[in-house]
Amino acid sequence: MNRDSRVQLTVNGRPRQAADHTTLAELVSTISDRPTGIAVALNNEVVPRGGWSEISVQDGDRIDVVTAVQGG
Amino acid sequence: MNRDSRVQLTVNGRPRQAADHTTLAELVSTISDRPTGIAVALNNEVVPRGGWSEISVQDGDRIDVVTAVQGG
Amino acid sequence: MNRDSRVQLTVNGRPRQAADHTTLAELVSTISDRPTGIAVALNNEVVPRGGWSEISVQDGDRIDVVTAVQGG
Amino acid sequence: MNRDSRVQLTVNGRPRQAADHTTLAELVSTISDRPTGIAVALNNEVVPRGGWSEISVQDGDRIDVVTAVQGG
Amino acid sequence: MRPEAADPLVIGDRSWQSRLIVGTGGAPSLEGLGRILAESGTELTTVAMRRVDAAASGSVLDVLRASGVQVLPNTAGCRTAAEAVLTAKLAREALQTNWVKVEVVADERTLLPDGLELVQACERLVTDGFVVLPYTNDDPVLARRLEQVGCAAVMPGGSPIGSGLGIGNPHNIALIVEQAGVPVILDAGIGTAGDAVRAMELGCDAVLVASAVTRAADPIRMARAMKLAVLAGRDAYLAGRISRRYWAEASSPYEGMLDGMLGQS
Amino acid sequence: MRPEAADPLVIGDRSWQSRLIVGTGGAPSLEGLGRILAESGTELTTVAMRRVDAAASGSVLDVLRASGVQVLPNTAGCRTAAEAVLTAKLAREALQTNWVKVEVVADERTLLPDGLELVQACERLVTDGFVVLPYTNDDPVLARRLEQVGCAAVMPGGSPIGSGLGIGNPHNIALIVEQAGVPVILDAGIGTAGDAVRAMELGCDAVLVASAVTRAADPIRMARAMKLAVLAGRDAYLAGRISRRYWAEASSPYEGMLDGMLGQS
Amino acid sequence: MRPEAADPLVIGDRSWQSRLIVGTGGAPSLEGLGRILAESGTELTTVAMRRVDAAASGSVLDVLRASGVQVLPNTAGCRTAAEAVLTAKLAREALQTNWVKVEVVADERTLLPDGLELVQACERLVTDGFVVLPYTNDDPVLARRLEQVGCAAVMPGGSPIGSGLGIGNPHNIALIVEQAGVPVILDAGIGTAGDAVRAMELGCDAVLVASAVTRAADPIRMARAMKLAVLAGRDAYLAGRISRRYWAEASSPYEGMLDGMLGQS
Amino acid sequence: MRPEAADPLVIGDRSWQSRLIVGTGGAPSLEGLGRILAESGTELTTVAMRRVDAAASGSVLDVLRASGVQVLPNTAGCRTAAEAVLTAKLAREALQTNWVKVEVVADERTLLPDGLELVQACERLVTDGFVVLPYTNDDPVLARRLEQVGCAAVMPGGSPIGSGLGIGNPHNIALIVEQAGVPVILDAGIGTAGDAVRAMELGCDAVLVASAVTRAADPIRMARAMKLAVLAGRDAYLAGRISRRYWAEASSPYEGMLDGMLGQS
Repeated sequence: MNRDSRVQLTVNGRPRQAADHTTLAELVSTISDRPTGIAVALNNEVVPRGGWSEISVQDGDRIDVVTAVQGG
Repeated sequence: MNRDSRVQLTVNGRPRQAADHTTLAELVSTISDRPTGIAVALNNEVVPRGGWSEISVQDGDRIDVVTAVQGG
Repeated sequence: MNRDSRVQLTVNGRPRQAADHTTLAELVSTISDRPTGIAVALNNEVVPRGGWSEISVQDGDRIDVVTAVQGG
Repeated sequence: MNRDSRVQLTVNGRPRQAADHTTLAELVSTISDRPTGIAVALNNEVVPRGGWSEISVQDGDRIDVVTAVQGG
Repeated sequence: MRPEAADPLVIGDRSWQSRLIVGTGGAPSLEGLGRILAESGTELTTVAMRRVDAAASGSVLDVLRASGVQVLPNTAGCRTAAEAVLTAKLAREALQTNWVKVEVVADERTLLPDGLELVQACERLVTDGFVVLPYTNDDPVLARRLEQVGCAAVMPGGSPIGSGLGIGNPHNIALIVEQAGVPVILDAGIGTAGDAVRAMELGCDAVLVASAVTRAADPIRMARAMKLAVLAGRDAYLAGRISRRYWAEASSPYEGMLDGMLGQS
Repeated sequence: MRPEAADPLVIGDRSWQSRLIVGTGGAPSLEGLGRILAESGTELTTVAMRRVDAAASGSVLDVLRASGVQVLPNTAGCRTAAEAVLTAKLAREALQTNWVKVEVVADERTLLPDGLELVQACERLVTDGFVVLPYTNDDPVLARRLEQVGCAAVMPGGSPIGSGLGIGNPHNIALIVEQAGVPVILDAGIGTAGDAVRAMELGCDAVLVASAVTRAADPIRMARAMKLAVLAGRDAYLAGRISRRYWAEASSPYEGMLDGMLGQS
Repeated sequence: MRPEAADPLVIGDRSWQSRLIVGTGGAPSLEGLGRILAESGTELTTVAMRRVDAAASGSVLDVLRASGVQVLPNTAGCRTAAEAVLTAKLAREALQTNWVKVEVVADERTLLPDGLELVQACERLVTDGFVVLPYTNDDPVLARRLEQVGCAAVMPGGSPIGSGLGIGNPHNIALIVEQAGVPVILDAGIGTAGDAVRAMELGCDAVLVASAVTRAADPIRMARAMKLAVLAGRDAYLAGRISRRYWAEASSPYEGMLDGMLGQS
Repeated sequence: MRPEAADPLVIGDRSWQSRLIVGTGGAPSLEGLGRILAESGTELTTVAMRRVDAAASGSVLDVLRASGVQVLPNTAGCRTAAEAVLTAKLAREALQTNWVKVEVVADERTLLPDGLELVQACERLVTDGFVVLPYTNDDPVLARRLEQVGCAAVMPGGSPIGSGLGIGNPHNIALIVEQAGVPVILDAGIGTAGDAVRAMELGCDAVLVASAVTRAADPIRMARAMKLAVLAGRDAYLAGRISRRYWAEASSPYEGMLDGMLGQS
């Protein structure tokens, strides 16, 4: 039963579990606390920052949290 | 009446008239007498030499008779 | 007699006559009035400015008066 | 006395003793038996092959015996 | 009387005084990067997009903000049009800019652009409202195609990224410049200041350097060298060089020579 | 923090901040020459010695005095050691300087130096107390010989005077630089700013330009281009360029790539 | 002991002793063409396809038949994939060969290939059973793509057709050779024998020349020059050249020198 | 109809069919040398003069005699005119030839000729009845001086001996060829066949190679490559290459194109 309440995700390429009903905003906050400079792709679609708190992750979701680094 | 028996063609890019029922073979013979080295496109489709005598030109047809020249 | 009192010179590559006893200083003054920037060769030897008034030209002398020009 | 009958030479850059009255021809024969392709310098002057048997080495002489090698 | 002031680099609706774009890759440290950017005088710099590394301390974005340099995200590392498009969209969201330098490379050994994928990526990004600056090869035909699909500039490579081989085919770069209706930015392969001057003398509008500066023995000094090189090359291009001659041409006059003075006199 | 200040060009007992020497030949007018010199930032400039032309209005010497630029007389046009020695002595008397750029050329078509006459002229002038800067070819052996006879610098030509062909044999210039115990000044053949950068990147201590500037379509702008080019080249030389690689080397990291996101996910 | 005999050029299921392909374009006359072909030793030559000109006397095909040289039709002049495909099919019908050199050029000034159209044309022709040899640019990525769609060889241009500029970017040609699983034929831009040698030394499998021979002052002699050049370049490539050294390396021994003989003795 | 037959290399009162001179230095063995000479087709080859080494087995002279190749002694290793003169005289005595290739080098790192010593040596040897072929640098003025003192040919180096750097300054070689009244033989620096072709295309009358052949991975094959290269370069020079064009020039005709067939029809 406890088990049912968790979802299996792929976050930045690595497997990760999260509580059911976790929002994207909650998930991102565990990865970065930068207020800007971050973008999120949910299953290869960009989710604007404004939508992070309205979307809950689902089992099997693939989430990528990216930022700018030196390059090019 | 005579006029009805003639068709209007474009042969090697130039307008030309021909008698109705003229075959490709007949038309080609007026342009080149080479037994080989010639190919014909009828409305942008290649017609093998074996088919020249079986196909009659029709009004509006575009015929190109090509060969190899120095080049490249 | 008049003739004896004149000398034949080559000044800057051109033939020229001058009165006997003419000094280098007098000769140079007919070519340039620059107080500096000029040098004189008398028969391919440099004569310092200080010596110009002490040397008189002699028949057959070759005098070159040179200065700096754009170049190089 | 035996000592007087020997001369001190420099042959091809190395010190060497030889009997007095040794000819160039005798000396060369100890170095090379090639009938051609050899030249000799005695104190930096070339001695033609024809003269080898007529010249005796003297104390202090410098003899170089050279030939062609791969090069250039 | 300050000609630079009258000669800005204009891409799309923006303009800059500096014609040097500095890539941030390869800088020894974030602090070093700040000094490089300052010394280079650049006003525009590229960054790559990568997954957040929780262990990273500091951010290149903080350096850029402090430097007052504008950021141009790239799609470095992408191998397909789809990857490049997604990366561009992530960059737009993260950095709040619709400008993107599009890179779609074909393999890791050469990092040369894949022309077919590149054109597709650019077409889609232009349609989606991006200001697109593609990293391309030195093929004039591909450069023209990229302009035709709406790119705001073209960025031909002089030689493979990071190779330092300079401009492998100046003739092709000249052909690209001649036909281009958008700015041409020489990208990739610059090894030293002379290469940057060469690019500008060929008529390029700007030069992008990264490794040539950040991996030089003295990056700060090389940053300044590149700043000066781009200015020198631009000036030389506009000044109109003398033509090449097979024989010599004296710069000193023949008149008034002392010939005849010596020997033959 | 202003590295130039710590990096003067030193020849004999003099030093300069600028590493650009501008020849005055070919300038469209004396007024134009003054502006060229000012824009170039040069501190040393060459003049030729010629018979006084009574018809000439104004003098290059007035321009140089007004510009505050030092004068370096040359022996342009001389074909023998004797002519060069006399010309140098006349220059010393006229300009009150014992510095001289020695030119002894072999023919008018190439204006290439005659090495044998040149060495003789330099030997005699050094003995006579001159500070001698010979215009030589790019032969490292001749350059060394000139240094051995006491020249204060060597001035190898990149290509024939006025040809604009740049540096024909960079390897030779590098060999000269490597062995030289006196400053090496690239003289002759410079066509555009890129050539000047190249010379400095090869390790030359200075560059002399004349026609490349004075005969450019816009001499003032080219003067500035050369000023910047010499600075850029010097900085690049001191900064230590990256080495050349056959293959590419990414400047963006591979870690954190979105690979696996698309298609294969 | 005759190495050529063991070193044929193999494309698809055919092989040749000669690695020189001669284009027939530009020959002064059909008779001259025959002599050029003979002197060049070529076994394969290109022709273009054009509408029959009733006024033409003689046919290039007669010359080729008499010469015993195989014919390779091209699609010269085509600007789109569709045109190239039709032209190839006409050639197949007229010449009874399924071999075709595919050219799809982007504009008349550069005659550079249009990569996107070229790939489409080649894909369709390969599917239709042709043995396809594409004229491409020197982009290694495009060359690889052409190989992937089934081309039997790749024919990168050294520089624009007829320009005589040689191999503009040897590095790119080397990259193409290194990766290629099909023969690489250097096509376009060859100006003289040295360019052909260079191509072969870079590892190309063959060279195609047309204007360089047919428009030379003495085409017959240049045909022979090219024949020899391709042989020389192939041999040099296989022989393995010495490496480049910054310093000299004596070929004569130091041992046994007469040093010490003079002066210092 | 065999043009070579009508185009001999003539130096002094001798002539040869082959324009390739092969130095014997660096050959792996005497037997290998014989095969190299045979494959190269050379008719003239250089040897150095050294003190007899009693331990040496066999002599290069035996190989040359067996090969029927003429011998040209050199003065390799000499550093002064006096050494070169003595070496030449020893060679004359040993080899019964008054031909000599004069080398007077300035240092061991570059092996570049010392122009001043070289001229002295050549003057003395010419006076002494030698047929003198000097190894010189690429200075046209020095080459002319050597001709003036009576040399039978001039042998400018392309780059340092054994460096394999090819022809560092083609412009200088072209200037030497243009003015020369004696044969010009490109000596030193050849690295591969392409360099030999280049030399001949510049108008040189012959090429000397040593290390490029003897130290190649496969010397026999490289010997043949050089033989072919010299023939190719000579032919190309005489054939008159096409001029270089910025734009393309079609080799296929525009008349009779199928344009209008597709799409727009």
